[in-house]
Amino acid sequence: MSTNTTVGTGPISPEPLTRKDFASPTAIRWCPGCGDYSILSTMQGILPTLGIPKENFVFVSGIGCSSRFPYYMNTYGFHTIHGRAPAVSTGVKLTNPNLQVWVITGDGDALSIGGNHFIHALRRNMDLKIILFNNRIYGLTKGQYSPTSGVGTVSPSTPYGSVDLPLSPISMALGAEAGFVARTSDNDVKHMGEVFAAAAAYKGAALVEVLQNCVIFADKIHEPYYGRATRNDSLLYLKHGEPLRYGKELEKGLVLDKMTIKSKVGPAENEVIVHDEKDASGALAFYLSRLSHPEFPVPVGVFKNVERPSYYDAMRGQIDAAAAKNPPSLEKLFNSGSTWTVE
Amino acid sequence: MSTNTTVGTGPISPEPLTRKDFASPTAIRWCPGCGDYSILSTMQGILPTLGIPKENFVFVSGIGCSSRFPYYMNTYGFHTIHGRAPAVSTGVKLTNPNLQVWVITGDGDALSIGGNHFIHALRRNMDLKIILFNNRIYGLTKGQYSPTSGVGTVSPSTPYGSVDLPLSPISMALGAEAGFVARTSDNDVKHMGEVFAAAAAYKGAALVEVLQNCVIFADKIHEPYYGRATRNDSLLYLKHGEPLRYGKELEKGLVLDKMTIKSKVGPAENEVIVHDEKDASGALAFYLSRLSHPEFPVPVGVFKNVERPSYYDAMRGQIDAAAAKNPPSLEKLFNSGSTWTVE
Amino acid sequence: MSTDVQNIPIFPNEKSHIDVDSVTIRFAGDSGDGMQITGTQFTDASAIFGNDLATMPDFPAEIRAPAGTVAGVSAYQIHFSSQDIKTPGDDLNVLVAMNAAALKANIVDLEEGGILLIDEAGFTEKDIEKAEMKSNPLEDGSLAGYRVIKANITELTINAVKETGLKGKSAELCKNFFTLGMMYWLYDRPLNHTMKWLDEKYGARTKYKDKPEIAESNKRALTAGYNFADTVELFTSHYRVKKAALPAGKYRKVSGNEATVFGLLTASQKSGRPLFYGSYPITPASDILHGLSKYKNFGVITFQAEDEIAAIASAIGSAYAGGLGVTATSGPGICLKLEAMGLGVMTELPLIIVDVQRGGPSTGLPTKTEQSDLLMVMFGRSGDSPLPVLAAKSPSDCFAMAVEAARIALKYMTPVVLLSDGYIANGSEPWLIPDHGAIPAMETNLAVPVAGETFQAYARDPVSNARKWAIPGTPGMEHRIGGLEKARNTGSVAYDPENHQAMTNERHAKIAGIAKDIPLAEVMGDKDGDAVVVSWGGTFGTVSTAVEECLKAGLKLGHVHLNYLNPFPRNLGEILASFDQVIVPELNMGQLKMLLGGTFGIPIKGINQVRGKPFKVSFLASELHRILETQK
Amino acid sequence: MSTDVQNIPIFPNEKSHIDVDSVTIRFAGDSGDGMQITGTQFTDASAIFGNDLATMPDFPAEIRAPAGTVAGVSAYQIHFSSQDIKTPGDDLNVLVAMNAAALKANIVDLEEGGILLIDEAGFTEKDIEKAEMKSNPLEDGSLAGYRVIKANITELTINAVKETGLKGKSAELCKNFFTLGMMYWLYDRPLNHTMKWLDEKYGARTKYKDKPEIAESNKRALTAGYNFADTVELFTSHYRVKKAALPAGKYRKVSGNEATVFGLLTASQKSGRPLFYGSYPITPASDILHGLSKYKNFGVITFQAEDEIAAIASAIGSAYAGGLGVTATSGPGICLKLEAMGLGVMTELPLIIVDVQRGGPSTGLPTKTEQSDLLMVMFGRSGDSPLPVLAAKSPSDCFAMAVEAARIALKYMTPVVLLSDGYIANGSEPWLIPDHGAIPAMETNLAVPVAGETFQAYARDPVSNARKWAIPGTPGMEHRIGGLEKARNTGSVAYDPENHQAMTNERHAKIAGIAKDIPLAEVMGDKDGDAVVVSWGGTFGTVSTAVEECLKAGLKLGHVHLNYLNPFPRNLGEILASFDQVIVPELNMGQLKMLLGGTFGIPIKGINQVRGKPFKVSFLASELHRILETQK
Ligand SMILES: Cc1ncc(C[n+]2csc(CCOP(=O)(O)OP(=O)(O)O)c2C)c(N)n1
Ligand SMILES: Cc1ncc(C[n+]2csc(CCOP(=O)(O)OP(=O)(O)O)c2C)c(N)n1
Ligand code: SF4
Ligand code: SF4
Ligand SMILES: [Mg+2]
Ligand SMILES: [Mg+2]
Repeated sequence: MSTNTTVGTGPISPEPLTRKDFASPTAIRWCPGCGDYSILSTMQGILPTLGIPKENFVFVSGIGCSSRFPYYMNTYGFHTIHGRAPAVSTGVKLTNPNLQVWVITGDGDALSIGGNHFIHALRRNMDLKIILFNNRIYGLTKGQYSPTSGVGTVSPSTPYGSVDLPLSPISMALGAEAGFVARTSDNDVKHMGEVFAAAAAYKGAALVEVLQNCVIFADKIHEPYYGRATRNDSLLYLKHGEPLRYGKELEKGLVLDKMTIKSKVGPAENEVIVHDEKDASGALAFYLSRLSHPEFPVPVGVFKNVERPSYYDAMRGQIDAAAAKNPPSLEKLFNSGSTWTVE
Repeated sequence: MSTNTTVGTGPISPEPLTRKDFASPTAIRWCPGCGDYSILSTMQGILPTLGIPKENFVFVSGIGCSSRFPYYMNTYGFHTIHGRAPAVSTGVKLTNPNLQVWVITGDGDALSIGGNHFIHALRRNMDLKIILFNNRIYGLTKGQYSPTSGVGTVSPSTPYGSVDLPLSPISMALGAEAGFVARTSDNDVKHMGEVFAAAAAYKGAALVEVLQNCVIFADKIHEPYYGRATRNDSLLYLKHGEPLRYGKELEKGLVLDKMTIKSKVGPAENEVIVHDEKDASGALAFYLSRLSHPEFPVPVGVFKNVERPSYYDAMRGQIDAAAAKNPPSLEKLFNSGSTWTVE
Repeated sequence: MSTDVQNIPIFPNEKSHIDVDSVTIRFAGDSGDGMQITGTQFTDASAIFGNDLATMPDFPAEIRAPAGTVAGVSAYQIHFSSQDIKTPGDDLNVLVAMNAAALKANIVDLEEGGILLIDEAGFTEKDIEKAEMKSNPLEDGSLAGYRVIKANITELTINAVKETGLKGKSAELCKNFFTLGMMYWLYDRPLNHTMKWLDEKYGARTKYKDKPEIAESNKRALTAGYNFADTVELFTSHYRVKKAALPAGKYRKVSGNEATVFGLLTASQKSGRPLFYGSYPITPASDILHGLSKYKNFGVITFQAEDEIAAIASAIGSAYAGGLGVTATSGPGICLKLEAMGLGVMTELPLIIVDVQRGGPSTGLPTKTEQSDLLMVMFGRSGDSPLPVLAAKSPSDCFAMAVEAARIALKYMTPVVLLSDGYIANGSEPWLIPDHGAIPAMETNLAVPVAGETFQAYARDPVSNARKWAIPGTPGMEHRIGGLEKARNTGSVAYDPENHQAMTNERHAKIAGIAKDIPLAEVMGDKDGDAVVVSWGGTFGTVSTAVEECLKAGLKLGHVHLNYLNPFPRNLGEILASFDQVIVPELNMGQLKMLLGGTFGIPIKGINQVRGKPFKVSFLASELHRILETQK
Repeated sequence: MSTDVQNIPIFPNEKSHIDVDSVTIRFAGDSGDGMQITGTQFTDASAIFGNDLATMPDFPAEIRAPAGTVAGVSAYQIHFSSQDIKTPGDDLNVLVAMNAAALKANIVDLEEGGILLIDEAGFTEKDIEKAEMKSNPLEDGSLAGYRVIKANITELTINAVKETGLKGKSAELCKNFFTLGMMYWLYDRPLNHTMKWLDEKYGARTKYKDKPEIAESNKRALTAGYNFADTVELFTSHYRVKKAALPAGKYRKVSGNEATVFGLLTASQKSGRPLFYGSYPITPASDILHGLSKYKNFGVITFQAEDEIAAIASAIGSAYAGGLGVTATSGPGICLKLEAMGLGVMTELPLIIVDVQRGGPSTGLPTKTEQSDLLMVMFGRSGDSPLPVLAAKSPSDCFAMAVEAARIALKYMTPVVLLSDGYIANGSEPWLIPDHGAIPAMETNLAVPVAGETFQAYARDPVSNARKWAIPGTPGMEHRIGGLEKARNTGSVAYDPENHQAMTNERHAKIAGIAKDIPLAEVMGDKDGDAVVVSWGGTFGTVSTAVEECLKAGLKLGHVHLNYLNPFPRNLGEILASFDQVIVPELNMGQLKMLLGGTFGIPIKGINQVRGKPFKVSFLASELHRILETQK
């Protein structure tokens, strides 16, 4: 057998795919009004535009309400165990690079029990599209606080209010050397679609945090900044190479004062910091990930987008070189090292 | 029993402690020349200066050469299992806040198998002093590459060279909301002592990365930047409130160009960025953690040092308030809710 | 129990009270219909009235599965009686079905001729379709064998609460109380408890104070339901279930998870050790975390860890620092704790691991019950690493067993596993409130410095074989422990062959020795019968009830129930040897069977079921008959 | 084996060749003394010469424990023979001790009258002190019972290599080759193999090319040692161990871990499935990772994961994507893989989990061997989750068993556990190189789209009960799997009771059915003896040798060795029933005993040892005698 052991590469499907092709027969079991619905339909809308045969999409998830997602996509799907989706999908992708592997995870699944796999998948630049549904709560287990819940969150496990500082999935990912990091929200389908498309286009580990609403256990948790009413004043849409402006008439901007970022109304044009998603250090991206509402707007869009070799390509290079130099042979293998013959 | 259930608080020991008090009888089993020795002796030198009774020190470690450390300290010590030291020490500290708990870990122990506990201990601001021995290799298991090994590292598990990008323990910690983050090196005992003392003084989770040399499996790995010869030109000693200068005559400095940091020879005084370990966003600290040799100097010293309530204090507050309001009573407990009597 | 239904005449000629021993009712509706509240209210009323009872909720696996679908059905079963009962009942005497899906999912359990109360409003074409039924059961005659009582409860409710101003959806929401009222009439229960409860929950002194209509409308619905049943010719008669002759004293209702919480708090108070609870949420164990988090006034440290590994690791850390370290989870979480449990065994620290078992393997059936983690907790660690394993036999027994687990952990310096399961964890029963003063204080092995003596971390108590517990912060006892093999007495690291054998033997001897300190096994039923039935854990109620029935029916059966799985009671081998046959019914594929067979080297007959539910008494009884007949 | 030493006359009157059947030598010195190389060289020379042999290295737990201490002693034992042998030998005929600590740690194993070769340079006062000995054994007469041969090997070596320019420490480093030379003389081995090896390792075409003195000086040391032994009156005679009558063919030496690597590569080639190896380093399994990483030319994907959970999770992902997913670790790592193994059971994916067992519990004795993970891999998962368990019986058998594990995993769509242990993993023996062409291709269950048919992920093969393997990327077979209970055939999520029972039964039936497809157990020795000895895994060599000795000594014993622990060979029950007594020797506290007792309901006698070492044949033999006598 050849060493280029990629399996089951399907032909490009003849006629173009549509959203319908991705709707699975399974009855959806999220609560009415759950933010997960819009994420699902956005995904079903984007996939047909990627020019990838349907059989080459794989959705891998952990455990949680969000992780039920693969059941609702009519693609290959694997609902694994809690927190391990990035690790499982690593094996999927390394074994069959022709697949586009999407990891669906929640704030608990990715950042609590799954934190270690999350950071290592990003660090290795595994070619995975990780969509983190951040509802800042444990939905499936009925509402305990999560690593992204704010201090003081009252939940079944914290009746007196939580005391630990939340993680920012974005800061975390940047600290873990992620090459593509973005944020979007469940109530802005258009923006979500653009971000998903950008993640799909990235060669390597792409993290997308989706601000998602859990109507049952953390309803309106993101409302203060992403509510339709206030959105323009409290979200900052990141655009590469463009000034970091926000507000209804983009009248506000982020400006630099020594090493600190300030928000300023009516800044001079050249005063406003220009977004640079290509900054390899990720320092600006990290800085932006620290801005917190209400003092600052909440940045959404692509924080960082820096090319580097994906783990698979680097590994494949070694395999192919080795195979070319020394084709696989059990005969040679068994007889390697010192041997002797008994008559 | 009272609800203020802290246990085994020892009296302040009468006469002042000395280094000898902390030397354990156990024969030390590190390789001759291992960087761990100087860390051990620095620790034994610092503890007596902290004014804490010997019995209130606890050293908790995972598994690895570095994790043998507790056996060599004549204090309470717990050599736990691989990667779990931050979690074990969390229980130690929350149960007995009078203890000063030091976590001893390696780059594999803390960042590979233990990554998840590492980030959550930092995020929660558990009152732990985490000393990460970074030799950029798995020592105890005979030299496999670690999450801090550079790309291309040839090791028993990567004969063709490793392909994954290393983590920076400092960036990782900052991404995980750490409140105190510092770096020092095994060949600069004085600096190491100062940093350990600063970590000990911090109320909350303090991370110290020690650049440590493994003479057997990664000898001289840090030499290019921390070698005595070149050190002045390649290390940048961080000092709060002071300009970020380095070089033999401090002739070089870090200056800002738009949002990017440049290294400049002979910069103007006010041009040089001033270090601010109190910056709560940690943005400057993160930026500094991205500087890589040889293009930049390697910063050592305290990156970030920001006060915030420790997990224990916040939790204790809730417990004490609850107990004051409603003293513990099994009687009341059993009879809570609706009851009825059968004659 | 099905036997009682004989007492219910199918068509009595005039409305009257009819006395029955026991009744089993199941309230079933959509997750949104409040069936859990309805069931709980009926339970409390019956408890206060003085019946013995047992309950069993049945939640859907999803938070809010689509309304009207079978996946969304939530049910609550109560068995109440004038006799002493141990199970929530097999067949239902009454099924309340608020919609078509609820009917579809539950009708199988309704006894022949049983009462079926139906809200017609839940049987529209849309409901039938959502329930994936071919035809409308109210019309297709499929319900012929039951006493069907139909009413448009939703509409009746809306009318009943009109005057409070409540209308539409929010008015409809009161329909569960209307239904409850009807049931109260049918079984002759007073309304006052529920009235009081409504005031406490929604009344003037609650966060609903500016919504008085909520309490008011629910109360009206309740009364309206009661009166409706009384006036309309729906039921031909109503029933009376007399008080049960329970031991005198003060009672409350407890679920298994509540009882576990109480037990742990008690252990902390009685041992003077601070309770540290490190846990990661998981069904069906989360309620222990929720419960303990409320009792910060007891100084409990509840720590929601990042995962199960950190949860147990933190509990071990607490135990090392002098706390009563506890962690709880369910099967998948236990898998993740096994390595750290091994560390607990090696370091010989007092620790409690509670496993609220659920259906497996893997994620399996999260909301369903099973007993299939026994061998995992016994053997699921690297190396030979023995630890005590206890199992609670009923909701209230979780209290006693939690206290016992702590006693053993602290006295013998060892991790202890306490097995519960989804059935007893969520089920509830009356609990005779113990006199807290009568609960003995607990021994610990706290070390006290002896001048001039160097502390030996692994020197053992001559009787218990426990090592001493020297807590950080105690001057003069500084020492190091860890996961590498320990040298005898000193506890320093040792790799030599003799020492490893010796320490392995010591670890085994210590755990085996606990047998001297636990109750002997006792044989219930026929001590010299043809066979002995050996049960363990949460199946106690169903198995003992089944054995009693079989004895009545003339079978010669002994019954031994095990709360202690490791070590076994020291007389168990003897007992088993004294019977020709050993029969082990369990909710798994034969785990205690493996353990008994391997321990005593005897053949064993298993009765095994993994259906995510408790045994049915009738099933067990018939199996026992079958087995004993085939012997003849 | 000790029996052979009789052939060695204590003081023959003139130097001559004496023929002996078997000899056991242990080279012991400081970690820095190169004892592993010395041993390996002697082994290769003996292998090439044509002896049968078995070896056993013994590493210190630390990387570099302080030089001269007992903790720092590294040893390598070789048993070579003109007969067919299966063990590295019990008592030593020769012990080479390069320093005091090496003597202290190993002298217990030297037979009475055995040869003790000593480097006097390693017995300075400082060495005696570092070894924590009270007096100098060379002077205190404690070595009276042995044939002590002293020489200042270090000094001799320094002189021998002087001319190469090498001096001081680096000259000293050649002393192991000087010693090897002496041993070559004593056992009449040619030097040429080692000469060649030195050239290959340090010669002109290596990275040492500009350090010719290295190769040169080691060669000189080797020759010097040989000549020294020949000329000086050190040894009174030398010995000859004739070629063994091994089956004809081409041989090589393999260790268990090497053989596992070869087996996995073979399985990948024979199944046409890419080999994915996800692993996290751990002693003594790491060498499998190191080995496979070298064979990227076979398209092997080796992935050093962040932890054991990610390691197995990635292997499961690979299996899902059509790879041959493999992971390996030791006990502590298995603990962490158990949850994911459960996922593998539920999703029925082909997967191999190798457990190279070491001493436990917890971190235990990382570099020592044990068989104490059997029950963990059998039962250490939540719920009832059966999977096949195989165990290799010797270093070379790891090849056959790795291939077999893959065959079963792929044919039956199931995770398979392969048990190895530190002893066979690091030990080595001659391996008759198989004809790779003769190894059959492997069946897989790859699904092919059938037009118009909707794919049923859990439809089963009527014979094997395996489900189909539909690999992502295959058009028309898109489907979802996961850890929740699966519906029969369709594989969608299902919570209903009947389905859970049915699927649990199907999972059990599938694994149990594999019994039809594995070899029957065979009884070696006395088929109608008084007792049968049942062994498993790495103890095969010692147990069968012991049984053979007992048979010679007149005991009536049968012997069954198990490579398959789950399912058991289908005739096993029958065989056990045909003997009055079943004796199970194992390196744990009674795990197979538990499994056999629980499975067959019969009493079993255990011979148990946990000393971090293999059994001694002599110990087993005497135990067997004791047990059979007490029977009479
Ligand atoms: C090993 C294990 N531990 C715990 C659980 C229980 N559990 C399932 S999902 C979940 C958290 C889900 O939260 P999140 O990831 O935020 O997903 P969401 O439901 O909010 O979408 C937990 C604790 C589990 N299934 N497995
Ligand atoms: C569960 C588990 N997995 C793996 C190991 C093997 N192991 C011990 S230490 C170690 C890595 C040590 O590297 P590091 O943390 O960098 O410490 P160092 O030895 O370099 O100081 C590994 C993989 C183990 N002991 N336990
Ligand atoms: S519980 Fe929250 S997250 Fe889960 S389905 Fe319901 S709304 Fe969505
Ligand atoms: S292997 Fe490296 S890290 Fe370990 S003790 Fe030796 S030198 Fe130190
Ligand atoms: Mg969530
Ligand atoms: Mg390291």
